[in-house]
Amino acid sequence: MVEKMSKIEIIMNPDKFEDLKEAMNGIGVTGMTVTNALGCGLQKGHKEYYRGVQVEINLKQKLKVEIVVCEVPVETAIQTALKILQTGNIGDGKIFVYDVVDAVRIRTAERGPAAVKDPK
Amino acid sequence: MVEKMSKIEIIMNPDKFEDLKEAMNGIGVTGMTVTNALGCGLQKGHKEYYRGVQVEINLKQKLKVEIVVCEVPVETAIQTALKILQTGNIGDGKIFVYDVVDAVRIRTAERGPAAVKDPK
Amino acid sequence: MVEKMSKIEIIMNPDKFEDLKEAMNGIGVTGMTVTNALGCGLQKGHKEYYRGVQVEINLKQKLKVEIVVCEVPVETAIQTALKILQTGNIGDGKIFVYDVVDAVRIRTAERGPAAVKDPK
Amino acid sequence: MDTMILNTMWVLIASVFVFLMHAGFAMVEVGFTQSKNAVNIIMKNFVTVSIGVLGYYVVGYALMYGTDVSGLIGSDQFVLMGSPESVAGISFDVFFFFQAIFAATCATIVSGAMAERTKFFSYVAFCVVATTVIYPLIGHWIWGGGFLSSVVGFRDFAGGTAVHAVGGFCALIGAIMVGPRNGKYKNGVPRAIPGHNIPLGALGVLILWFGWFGFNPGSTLDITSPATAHAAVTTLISGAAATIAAMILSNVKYGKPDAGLTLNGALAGLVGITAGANQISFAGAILVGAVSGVLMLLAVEYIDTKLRIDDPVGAISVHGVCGVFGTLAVGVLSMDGGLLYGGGMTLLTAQIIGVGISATVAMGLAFLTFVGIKATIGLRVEESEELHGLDGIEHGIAAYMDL
Amino acid sequence: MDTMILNTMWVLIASVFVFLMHAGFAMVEVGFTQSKNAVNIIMKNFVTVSIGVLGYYVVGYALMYGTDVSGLIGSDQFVLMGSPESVAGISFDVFFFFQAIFAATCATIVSGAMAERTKFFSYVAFCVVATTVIYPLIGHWIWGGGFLSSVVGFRDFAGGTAVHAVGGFCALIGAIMVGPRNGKYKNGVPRAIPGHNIPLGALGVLILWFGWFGFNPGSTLDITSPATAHAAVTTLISGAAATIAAMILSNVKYGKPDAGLTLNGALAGLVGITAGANQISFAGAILVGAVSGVLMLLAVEYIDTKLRIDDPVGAISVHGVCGVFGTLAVGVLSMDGGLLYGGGMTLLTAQIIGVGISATVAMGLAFLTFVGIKATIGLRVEESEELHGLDGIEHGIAAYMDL
Amino acid sequence: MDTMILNTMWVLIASVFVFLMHAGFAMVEVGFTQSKNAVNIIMKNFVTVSIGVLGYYVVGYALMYGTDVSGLIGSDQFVLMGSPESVAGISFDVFFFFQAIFAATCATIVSGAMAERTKFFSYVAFCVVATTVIYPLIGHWIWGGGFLSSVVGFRDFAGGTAVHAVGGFCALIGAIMVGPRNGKYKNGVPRAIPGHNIPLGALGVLILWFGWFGFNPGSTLDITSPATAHAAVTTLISGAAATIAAMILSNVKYGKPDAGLTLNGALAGLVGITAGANQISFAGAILVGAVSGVLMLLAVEYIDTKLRIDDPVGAISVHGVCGVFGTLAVGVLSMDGGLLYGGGMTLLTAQIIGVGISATVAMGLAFLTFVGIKATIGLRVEESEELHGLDGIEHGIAAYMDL
Ligand SMILES: Nc1ncnc2c1ncn2[C@@H]1O[C@H](COP(=O)(O)OP(=O)(O)O)[C@@H](O)[C@H]1O
Ligand SMILES: Nc1ncnc2c1ncn2[C@@H]1O[C@H](COP(=O)(O)OP(=O)(O)O)[C@@H](O)[C@H]1O
Ligand SMILES: Nc1ncnc2c1ncn2[C@@H]1O[C@H](COP(=O)(O)OP(=O)(O)O)[C@@H](O)[C@H]1O
Repeated sequence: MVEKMSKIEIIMNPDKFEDLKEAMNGIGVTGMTVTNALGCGLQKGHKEYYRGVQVEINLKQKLKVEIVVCEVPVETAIQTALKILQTGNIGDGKIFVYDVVDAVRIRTAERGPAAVKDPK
Repeated sequence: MVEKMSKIEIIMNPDKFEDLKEAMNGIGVTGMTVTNALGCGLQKGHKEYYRGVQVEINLKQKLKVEIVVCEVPVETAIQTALKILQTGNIGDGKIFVYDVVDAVRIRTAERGPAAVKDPK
Repeated sequence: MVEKMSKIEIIMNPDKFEDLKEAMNGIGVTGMTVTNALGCGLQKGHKEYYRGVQVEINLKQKLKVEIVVCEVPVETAIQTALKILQTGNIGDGKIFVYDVVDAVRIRTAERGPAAVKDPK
Repeated sequence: MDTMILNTMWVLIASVFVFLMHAGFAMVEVGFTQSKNAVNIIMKNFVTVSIGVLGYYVVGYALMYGTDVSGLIGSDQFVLMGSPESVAGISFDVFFFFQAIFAATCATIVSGAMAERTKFFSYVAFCVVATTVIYPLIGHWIWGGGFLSSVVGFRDFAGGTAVHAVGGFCALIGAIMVGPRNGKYKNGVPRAIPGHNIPLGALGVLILWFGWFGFNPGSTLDITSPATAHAAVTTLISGAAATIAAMILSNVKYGKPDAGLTLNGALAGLVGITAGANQISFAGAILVGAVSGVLMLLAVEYIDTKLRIDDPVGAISVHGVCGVFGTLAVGVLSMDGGLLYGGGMTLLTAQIIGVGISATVAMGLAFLTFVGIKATIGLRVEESEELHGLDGIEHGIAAYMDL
Repeated sequence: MDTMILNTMWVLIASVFVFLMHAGFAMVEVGFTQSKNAVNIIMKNFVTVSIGVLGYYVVGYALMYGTDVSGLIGSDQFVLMGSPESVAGISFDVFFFFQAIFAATCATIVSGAMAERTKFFSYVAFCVVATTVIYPLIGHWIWGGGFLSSVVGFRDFAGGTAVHAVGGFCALIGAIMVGPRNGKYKNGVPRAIPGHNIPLGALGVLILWFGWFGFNPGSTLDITSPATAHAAVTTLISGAAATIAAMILSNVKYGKPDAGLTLNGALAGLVGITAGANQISFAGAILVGAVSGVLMLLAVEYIDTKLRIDDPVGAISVHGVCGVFGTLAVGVLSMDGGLLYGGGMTLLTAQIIGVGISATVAMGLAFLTFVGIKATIGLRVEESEELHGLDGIEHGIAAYMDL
Repeated sequence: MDTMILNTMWVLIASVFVFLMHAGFAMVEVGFTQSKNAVNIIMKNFVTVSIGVLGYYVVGYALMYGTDVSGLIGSDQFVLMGSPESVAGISFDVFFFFQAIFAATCATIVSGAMAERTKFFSYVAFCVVATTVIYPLIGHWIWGGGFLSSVVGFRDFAGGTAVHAVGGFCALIGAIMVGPRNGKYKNGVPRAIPGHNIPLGALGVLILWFGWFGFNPGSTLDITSPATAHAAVTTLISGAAATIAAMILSNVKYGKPDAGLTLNGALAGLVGITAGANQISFAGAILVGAVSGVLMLLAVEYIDTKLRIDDPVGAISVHGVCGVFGTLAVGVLSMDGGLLYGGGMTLLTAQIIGVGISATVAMGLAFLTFVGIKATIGLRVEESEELHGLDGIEHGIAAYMDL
């Protein structure tokens, strides 16, 4: 396990997802896992009403996109995501990076970076 | 990146979420990301029937709340969550803590702890 | 915190979940958290039509199963998952392993490995 | 004879329309509550239809339409024994069909207000009482030849009081006695517990509106009467006016057109016109609708924040408040004897007395019933059950599964 | 003439009610299966309606209602050519309308039992055969002047056998031949594969119930007959009794009122009363309903755990078992010639023979059809397709998307 | 007199069927768009019904059916003042009821094509104009005694032009003026933005089909006419043929039976037959249906990829294109004067003129209206609002919540 693996977690607005996916494919990302999430961040303080009752902080629909990378440098991925997602408005989202200790491609039982690389 | 960042992942019952959110805001948490999840833990062994067929372990609806913190000490956040969520019953949930290697605020491209802190 | 804790994240096809759950219970896993996710991996390039418009990469429904272990060796869990999930087809999924810094059982406020072990 | 067949056919068809209202109620209640209780609500609705119909068959019909005893109660035709061939100019079977489907509606109203925290079998018990005693008794006074119609001169065309106000006031008692949902009030301040499926709720409202075209026009039991067509139009435009009124008011008060209140607005207008759909003019119907929409919205807020009674779907405001208002409006706006049409105070007074007695008795009987239930099988689920949702624990199944 | 117009109108309206049953079937089948196959099920339902109607127009009607040949089959009016102006006292067009909508129902029943693993075009092929041959042939024997009614004296008022038992037994053969869903049985022990949307399933059941008020009362084709109103009431109370029976029994057996079985209960009661809705008394209807609810529940368990036939929505139990039971019940409970009404064994014997022949022939024809399909285009999807859901691979789209 | 009651009853019931179409439209539009805009769409549908009915009551009816002025416009009976007791052989109230429910349909069509990016109150403003001016004006020319029917000899049985083509062409203008949704086109290449709930969309289509049995057969206003039953059958089989045609063509073109296009196919067939449901033969109806299904599919593709107009639910193709086609088909296939039936070019010419004028005027008026709206309150939401969904920002609530 010489090559370090990292997980890049992008919390983003759902609408830009198609663009992000394309861009990520463009830089050689081989896969990603996407989850629906609700986020609250600096958009807080926003007051809403539901049937006349104040609802204070509204959770916004977000996508959580998880990408485990090794070959693709983390920095490339972050810059690519920034290019697509940055609009300058509150709610643009966040990126978090984590270490990945090990990876397995279930189909072949390959381990470590090999599990994440494109086998072709 | 002198200040260490951590992710606190809280698996909890959906109903206490409003309280948790408030409490977390109270201690200065600036954001969180929430996902619907299904959990099975020690509640296992519970037998159910669906149209007359036994269904063994039932997955319970849970929320997964992820909070990345740096300024707010992890311990404060854990204690706050415990105060709100502990009822003493099975199914109260779990908290897991992970290291975060890097963070990016997409709106401003700020990195590291600055990305997580309140810019105001 | 002498015993190291790890999170095993399995991205898998929804249909095998019952089998996986059983197998994991068999090796002493005490809990797991499951989320619906959409994945794209090497299944990319698949072309679809929606109302006559090409839709390029299709996201496939996946389950994300997260299991935090300490007693159960990570390797045992991985091998168990492989045994159940490997079919040799593209889309079988991936397993990622992460370090866990701390864990809390909310019900009892137990910390670290004790929070993950079966209290019985 | 021909007219009888015609009317029988009309009421049969109208009844079928009304039947679909149970799908409407189910969808509204499911949509405006949390997903973890959706199966429970569905089950309550199925039980309501089934028990309502059977209870009404065995006992309810007899108490409501059996031979009158001192203007108070019907006394024969239990299990429909000895029933005539025809009633009110239509076949008896169809008359019973229409009435039986109506009966279940009253209890359904209560299920919405007590949703998400009431024990399943406790609701079942209430449902039995409601469809065998409460509704038939008051129904007898209003429609079965009892004292409210024969002595007081009270008028309730299609059930603004008999069904909606009675249901709404039972709901009030039920919601008070079962208490608010966990987490609904914090230091006396209400919190929103949003419904989980607005599109399904909206479908429910439109289905209810559809069914109301059987409920109101069908209540003439007479397709040859111009009142039937008149009732269809008033039902249409009162609902429309209330929808718009609630939408505008919610926009003014809360800055945005609120979906929940707009949808409730439609129902408010439909309830509001029910008591007088046959005798209020078109312009009057628009007025009744608009006021109903406004009243409902204010009532929802008042009940929620001032009275601190937790009514997840707004049943008390929609059915109770607008049912009463609509009944009183007959006294003012009836083209036949209303205050504004030169009828003086006679009709209005009768309406006040009638709705007052009905609501009071409904509340009293509901109170006794719930006290009895509380003392025996209990009314409310365990806190942990409420927290985790009633579906898993009361029915062992989640409404939405993907595993 | 006037009566003809009246009856034409009634049957037209009843047909429209019946049409909505297709929405009911679609929602029930979607609700009680997994989300990954929801689009596939929707498509099957649309195809069923469309092919059903067209196939019946071109061939089916002729075989069913064309001039009888030796009590076995109709022989003219293909593509409705040479059809009369009126049939059975109503306009021919409306008669065809009613019958065509009925025809599609039979095939729909099969789609539920074979859901989640059958190839789309294989089902389409079966659907063509079902609506052009199987249903019209047996339908001819029962309703088209064929030997079952004219010689045997078999009675099936609204299709307890002609539609439901035939559909249910075709479903039995289909479910056996396509085999259980992957993962349904493990070492012979069944696993639950829960439906993904109970509220939608419940909506479907209530819509079906609504439509049944066209299906049963409409089958008199005669609004002037008291049997029409009678059938409406028996349909109502049989469904109610079955709902309660299934709920109580599920509570006793499994400790909780099971939602899936309670909902199926309602359908069981409706199927049960279909064959005799016009001639079974109200008390009899309650009995038929209650027994149907119980039978259905036991059948679901027996088929699932003992016979190990995988029927995701319970179609075999609901339509097959209760269809047969209801048909036999006519022999016992018919107020006109039933065993309990002093009619002796004549009618019961006719019912046994009729339902026996119908079910046997339905199974035989379904078997031949499926054998043919299996040998040509195949019956079952690939394992990986089943695993990933039919929606993506057969239709290229997921039912629920949020991206 | 008897016939009048009969017809009044029939039209009343047909109107109620048509009313449920609003639930159908709501579900179709919700199902075929994204979940983040579902509340907005629901609200638009409620507003359309309500405003449609009220606007038609106050102004629309008068312009459409008031005393004709030079074949151009109606001129009295505003707020229904001075309206007669009966019209067209049925009670006036029921006539109005039927017409008012129709009126709202026209605007609803537009809401689908402009979904997911139009300001709520801008749509409300358009809806007011559509139901008080555009629809009544053109409706007057076609049905209210105006020049298209009286001078040109144009025929539109149930609204293939008056409702569907007019709605569809308003939708065309609206969709062009509001522009495509963000992300719909990238370098001129369209992207799929899939709907979020196919089962709900399918339910909507089946409910619409149900309602269409009021829309078309009800349009005779005469149950004693054989055309009523005829229209029911043509509506059934045209829808069926179009469903199958669209399914097969989508399978041929895209390799899989496409759910969205198959469902749209059903609607295309229903729209296609609307103009001539009473006078096109059964075989003709199948032809009209099949061609409608094909045309719709080609139009969806052409509008989406060539014209680059973004129509999320396919309203322009379904209602506009098939509305026009169906209207022209009357000129060819009408059994009473159509080209193929020896009527020569007279009727076809009238149809071409009528549909041409109607579509042109509809587009012109829609254009003026949208220009006015754009200049005042604006037409389109902010980009960020569109991105986050209209629900949160325009209504402060999400359609689906589980927190
Ligand atoms: N500290 C945090 N931990 C976890 N998720 C966060 C955190 N802060 C923000 N998020 C996620 O990122 C999303 C965008 O955050 P937001 O504060 O609105 O953006 P910005 O930082 O640009 O103002 C939030 O909706 C939430 O899902
Ligand atoms: N080892 C684990 N890994 C991941 N998630 C877990 C684990 N153990 C428990 N969980 C999550 O925590 C939830 C609560 O766990 P549970 O065992 O019921 O609580 P307790 O530990 O208080 O008995 C579970 O439903 C599951 O989602
Ligand atoms: N680099 C990655 N980061 C995150 N998730 C991934 C990654 N690669 C694959 N996945 C997830 O794993 C699933 C299966 O991947 P896939 O490439 O189809 O399998 P295989 O590697 O066997 O070909 C994907 O649908 C996706 O959810």
